[in-house]
Amino acid sequence: MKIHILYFARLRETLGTAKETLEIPAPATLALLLDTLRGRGGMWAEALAVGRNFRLARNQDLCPADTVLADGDEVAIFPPVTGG
Amino acid sequence: MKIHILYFARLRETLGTAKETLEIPAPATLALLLDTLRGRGGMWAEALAVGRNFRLARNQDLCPADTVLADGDEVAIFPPVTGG
Amino acid sequence: MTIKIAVQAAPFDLGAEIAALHRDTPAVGAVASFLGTVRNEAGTVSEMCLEHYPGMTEKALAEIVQNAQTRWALHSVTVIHRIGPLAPCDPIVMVAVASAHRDAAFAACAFIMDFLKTQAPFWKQETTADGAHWVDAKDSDTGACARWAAPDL
Amino acid sequence: MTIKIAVQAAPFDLGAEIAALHRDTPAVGAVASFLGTVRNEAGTVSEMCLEHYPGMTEKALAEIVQNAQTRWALHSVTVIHRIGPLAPCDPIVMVAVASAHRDAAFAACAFIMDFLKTQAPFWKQETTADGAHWVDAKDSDTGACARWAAPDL
Repeated sequence: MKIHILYFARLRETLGTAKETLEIPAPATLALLLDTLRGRGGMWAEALAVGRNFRLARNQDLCPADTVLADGDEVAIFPPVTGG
Repeated sequence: MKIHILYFARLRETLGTAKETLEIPAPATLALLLDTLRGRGGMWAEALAVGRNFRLARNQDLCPADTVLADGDEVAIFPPVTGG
Repeated sequence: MTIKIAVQAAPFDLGAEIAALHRDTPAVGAVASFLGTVRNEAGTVSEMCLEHYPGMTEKALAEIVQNAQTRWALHSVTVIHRIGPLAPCDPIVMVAVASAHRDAAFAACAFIMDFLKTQAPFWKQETTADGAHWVDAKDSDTGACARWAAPDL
Repeated sequence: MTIKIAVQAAPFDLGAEIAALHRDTPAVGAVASFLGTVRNEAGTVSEMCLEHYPGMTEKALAEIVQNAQTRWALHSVTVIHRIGPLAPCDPIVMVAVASAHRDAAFAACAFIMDFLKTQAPFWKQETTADGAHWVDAKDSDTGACARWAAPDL
């Protein structure tokens, strides 16, 4: 299935990517998607390492890593927010 | 000693007086001044009866009835405030 | 700290007052403000008249603001209370508090309003079809002050 | 309830936004508001740039306002958050809440700010003489949300 991924702020800069579309086998959770990204090594493994402080959203809602993904989902990965 | 007394809002209307200057013997507390006013009877005795809900200020500071007065003091008697 | 306190019949410009608290003031990151207006839910009030105790009002407001200042790190505070005849929806009072951070600004603004409601000598008289009547004080306002008495806030 | 939510580069007029919440609205007696500005206490910040997640920002803000609405009797709420490059002292965000009484207005305004700070996808980047750097999230902001979790408020 196709997952659209967005990166924001410091994470976007660290990874050098603002967005991409990834084809991953269904079924899959956000945790599995993160594993796939970490598999790229380098900054990907480091910035997305387990225990690093980042947030996840699925279809524009904050959600935990065990959230199940569906084809066409928009996933966003970003640092803790600092607006206001 | 001379005490300047001010009345506000509903109390001013009830008593039909906005201000007056009273000569009372020193020493005196606010409570004693109130007794003097109650001694006039009628609305004075009723509106200023012990237990009625009114506030006292001496020289523009809220204060309790046992406050000691000095010559030339400004005393104000008024209902609970309702601004804001 | 800069303090502005005014008791006036004229309207105030809340936006301009708030702007004055943060414009060219890089130490300020937060301005909390309150606007109180003449409520008329039942549609029965034709006029609201504010009586006050000249001299004591300004003094009471200044003391309330000074008490807020001892509790929180505030940069500036503006309190304006109107007097005289007002119409439904008219602004009655504004309190604006500027601070580095929002928690101090919010708390001080609520604190000032709570004490203004119970300690500043203003009295409201409403006019309806039945005539003019004095508004009664609310027990909830006295209760609102009690929460600030807790030693650790 | 009337809700206005905007995410925009342009400045906003806080006074006009607050006036819109109470003008010709006799059910409103209280408007609590908050203004967040670009702080620069040390004088080192030359610019502040706000990045956001288009689409999710509006959605997150709408959810926060709806959650406030379930807790308090609110008449109207306006939330405006700016994005893009800002200068020190510039307004970043405003929240204004109109209600019949001040306790609901104050509480809802603080509630919305607390959740905006931790759940709405905005990120600040400061520029100083050293270059641009992302502002770190504050633990105190996460803590501020926790107080709203208490069952009896």
